[in-house]
Amino acid sequence: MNWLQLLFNGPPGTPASVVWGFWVAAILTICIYSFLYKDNPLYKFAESLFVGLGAAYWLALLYHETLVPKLIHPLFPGDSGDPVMWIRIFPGILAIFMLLRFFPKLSWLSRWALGFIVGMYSAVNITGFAQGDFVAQIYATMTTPLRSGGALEITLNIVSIIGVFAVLIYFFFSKEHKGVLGGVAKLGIWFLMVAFGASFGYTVMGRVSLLIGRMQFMLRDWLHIIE
Amino acid sequence: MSQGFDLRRIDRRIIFLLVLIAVVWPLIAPLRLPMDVSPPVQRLYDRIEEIPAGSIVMLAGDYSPDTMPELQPMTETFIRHAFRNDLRLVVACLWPASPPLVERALLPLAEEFGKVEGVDYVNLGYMAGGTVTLLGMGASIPNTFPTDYGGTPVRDIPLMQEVENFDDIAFVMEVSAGTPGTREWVQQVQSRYRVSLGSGTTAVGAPNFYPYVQSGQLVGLLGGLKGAAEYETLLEYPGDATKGMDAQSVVHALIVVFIILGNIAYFAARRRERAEAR
Amino acid sequence: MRREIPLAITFLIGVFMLVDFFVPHHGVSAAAEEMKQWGTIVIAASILLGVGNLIRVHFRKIRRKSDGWGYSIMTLASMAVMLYFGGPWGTIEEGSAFNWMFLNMQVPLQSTMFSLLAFFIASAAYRAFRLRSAEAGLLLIAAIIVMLGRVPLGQFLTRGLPEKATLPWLTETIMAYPNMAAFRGILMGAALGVMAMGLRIILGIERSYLGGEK
Amino acid sequence: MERTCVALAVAALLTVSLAGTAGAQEAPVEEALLDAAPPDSVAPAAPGALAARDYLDSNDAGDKIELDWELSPDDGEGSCDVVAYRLWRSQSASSPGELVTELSPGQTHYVDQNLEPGAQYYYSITAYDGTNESAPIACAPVSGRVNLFQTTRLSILVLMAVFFALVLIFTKLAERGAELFVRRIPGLNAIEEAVGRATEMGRPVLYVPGIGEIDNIMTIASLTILSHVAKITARYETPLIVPTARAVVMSAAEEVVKQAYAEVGQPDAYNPDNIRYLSDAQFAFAGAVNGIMLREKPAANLYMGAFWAESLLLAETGFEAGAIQVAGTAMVSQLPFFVTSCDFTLMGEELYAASAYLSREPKLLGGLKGSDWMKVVTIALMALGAILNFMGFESFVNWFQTQ
Repeated sequence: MNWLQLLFNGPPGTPASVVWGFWVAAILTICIYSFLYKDNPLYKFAESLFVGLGAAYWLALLYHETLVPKLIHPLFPGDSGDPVMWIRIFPGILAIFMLLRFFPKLSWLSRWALGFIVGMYSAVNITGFAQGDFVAQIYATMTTPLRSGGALEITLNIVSIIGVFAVLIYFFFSKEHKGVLGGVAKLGIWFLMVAFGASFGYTVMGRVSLLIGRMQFMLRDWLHIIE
Repeated sequence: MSQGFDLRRIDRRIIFLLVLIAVVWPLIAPLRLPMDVSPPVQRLYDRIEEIPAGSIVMLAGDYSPDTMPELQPMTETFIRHAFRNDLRLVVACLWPASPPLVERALLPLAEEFGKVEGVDYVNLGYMAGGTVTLLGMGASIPNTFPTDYGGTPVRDIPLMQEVENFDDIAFVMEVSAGTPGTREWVQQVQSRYRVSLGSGTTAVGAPNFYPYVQSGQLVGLLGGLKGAAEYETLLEYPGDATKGMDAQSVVHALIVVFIILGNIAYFAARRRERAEAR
Repeated sequence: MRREIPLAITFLIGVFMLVDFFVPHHGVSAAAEEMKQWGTIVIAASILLGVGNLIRVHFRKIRRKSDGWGYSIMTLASMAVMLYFGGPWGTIEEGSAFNWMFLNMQVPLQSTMFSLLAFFIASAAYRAFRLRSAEAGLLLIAAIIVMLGRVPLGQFLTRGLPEKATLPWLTETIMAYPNMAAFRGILMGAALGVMAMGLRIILGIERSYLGGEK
Repeated sequence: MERTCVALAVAALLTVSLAGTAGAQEAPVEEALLDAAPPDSVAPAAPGALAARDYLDSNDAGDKIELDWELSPDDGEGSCDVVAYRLWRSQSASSPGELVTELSPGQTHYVDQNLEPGAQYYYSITAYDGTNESAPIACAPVSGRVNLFQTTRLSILVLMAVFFALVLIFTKLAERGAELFVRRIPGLNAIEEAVGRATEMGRPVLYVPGIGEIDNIMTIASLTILSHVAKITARYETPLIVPTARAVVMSAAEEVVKQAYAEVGQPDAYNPDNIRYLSDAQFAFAGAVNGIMLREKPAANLYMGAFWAESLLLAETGFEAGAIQVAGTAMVSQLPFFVTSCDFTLMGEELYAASAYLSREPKLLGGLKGSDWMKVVTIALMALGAILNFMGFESFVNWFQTQ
């Protein structure tokens, strides 16, 4: 009796929109889980809803959070008292060029905008990877502590330096993997396999966590079975 | 081949049902297994504890609803940690779905700790651009995020008067589900602008980031729901992550059993086939 | 000219951003900062392009009445409703109808979709993950240690043992040493790959991103 | 105690930020402040020594000055008198100049930005309790130097230059037709064996090019390998089924397969119905491919390209159906599932190497060879650095520190 009260009205003081929200969410959740039995129209319905809502959400956020503050407001400040940022005309033109992709006759202009962002991202990726993933990792490997800490820790540190070398050699393609090189490459595979095992375990953990999260919603927020 | 009961021919749906039971049962009847804390989580916690009260820290929310069960507890616990230690908080997101998710954790906690929007915290919302946005923030956060999530110009926000770029940010907590995420923050912000960076990631991503932990590029790392639960333990405020740990344990055990049983069935069948072939 | 100008833009902006990384002079950094703000705007336009494409695909499906076109109507209709609440005239903040749809429809749909994987992974664990070689064996053993050691169960199973024999310690050791080493190697190799690709794009050697000649 | 201290600081900051903008609001806030802290006429003790220096060790545009000071004895645990530190900046030694900022108690560090490079500044700091200000603590004048190069990033520039030179040299060599040796990737043999088995059994080959877009480099590498596979199946006259998740990838795959069939002189054996677009949606795609596996019973399943979570759905069904499976991807999170459920897996860079090996395209070969030799340079540097560091010679190692 009390439980039915909870199910349809929520705990005292809960606004109706929240309770309704839980119901809608729960029904959609069940629609998706119906896929586990087999592919069916309920699942397809939920999936198509998901695609549409996701696209609309993204559009709205882009407009309110990026285009208005960065482009529309600077060019058309209205009576806010801000000066017009004329320089933003250029990215405005590039943005329009980008959208010309939809018009076959003018779609070649979209390459200008594409050239701009591809050039920028390429350069930014070069410096970012060079500093954060390349030189910083070289430095970190060189400075792996080999003098402080206990014997076990030092051994493990030496093992990890060797591991880095072995993995790099495994991905070396300019010589046949024979003899010493082959041996080191083999060692590289072992390191990779242990890492993939760790990755496997963590991925299982992640997927299971998502299910737990959904069940916490269903059992607590919707059904009020658990605290 | 056809003789007797073949373990390999179990209907998948029976496996699905077993998984469901393994999740639901410990949620209803908790086992309360003990919780240890791993070094990367401990280091993250310790680093945040060192930050003097009043400092400005940043929470970067880069995730979407699909990984919410893992990452929302991290967001909640970090905000709680920051407010408890009287740190002021700036939220910035590179993923469109993040601002409302962070807001959901932020508003109740602000009320609980009596924090004032615009003075103690601000949610700058979402900005497109990924890596380039990060570099823009390195030059100027107000220019990169001209308004907050609600549309208020940042120059009207008292807290933002003290924030020009990462030089004014004592610590960044990056909650990351993918790209752009932890990797981009390390490459573009931590490396380039000397920022103290910690990260909470999905379990799927966590093993990739251990090199950054060893090199000190990340001061600490929360990996998946377990990382979140350890963080909750350190803060002595058990939440959803801690409550999920029993279910997590049972399902992991179930999957280990599946792997072992599956392999036994496989090798038994192979031996049988070989015997038949002979 | 239709290819030369974009290639020139790519080259100039690429070189300029590289210079910005190494040269701290104000003249460079001020211009570079404005460029970065432009980058966010143009990227936003490219996302618009993607969403526009999606709309076009579904319209086409409906027009041609191809397989499952009814679902395409559903997609476009739900998009229209959500945009009605969250468009330029609407509001997206906490408490709005847009926000309600996000929290109660999009959040459960997306998070449930990916939680299906928990079931699939369990089924694959039973039916497909095999010790088919020494390497796969090493992988599965490491996986089992980590799966047990990363949850409270692992601590419970090995309680009372010396610290360095417990599953949590073993797990953290695997993560912090062999796992770290392998991922560092992968990281460095991948970094070289990305850098070589970036170089080819900036120099115009790689131009497949511009699409076919039209 | 600490809580109230910060609350006071916030109230004080509020006064400052509201002052000037809204005169009418000044009074109530001021009153609130008075309620909380009875007025006193005793100024807090001054902060300790202030130090100012050019930011980033002379490695920036010269427009930032970094300041550090010691807390006032009245800050925090003391009598809780300090509600803010006030930082002053002037162009002359005689006047305190303008207020730069107010900082909360507990802070000992600030970076002053957007200054004029090269100009000389005099800084001073005071402790402030809401009404009274301590005596200022000043420091020696300081100026920021303009720099044209970030010297801490020299190591990045040098290593980048070496690497780029290697890549460009090898690319040029490849263009000129030089024999650049790339070892044969074992995975390629596995692919050929799998196709051979399918032919023997008279069953089709299934080739899934991933669900990445056409601009994904894994998809591009996959199409090169697809061309190779198509040539073998064309020779053996074995059906080749290619399901795709992206319309553009489908048309690219059609081109690739058609051309491969033409190249080995079997243009008529090409069957366009076997190159299929199934669905953009991840799980729907996986479901449809699984349907193909169960209905058309391919004897060899090849998964090459960018895969996400659908990887395990595909590999599981393929394993169940008893097909030989060969996978290749650089998606690290999916590799474990392929390794445990496929007969052979091309891991990470092996996928790209296989595509360079097969296509002999100069730009791919140049990148591959350049990376290879850069790895050798890197290993040598790391080994040398680790040894020198162990022996206590740190200057070599420190050159690689970029911060």
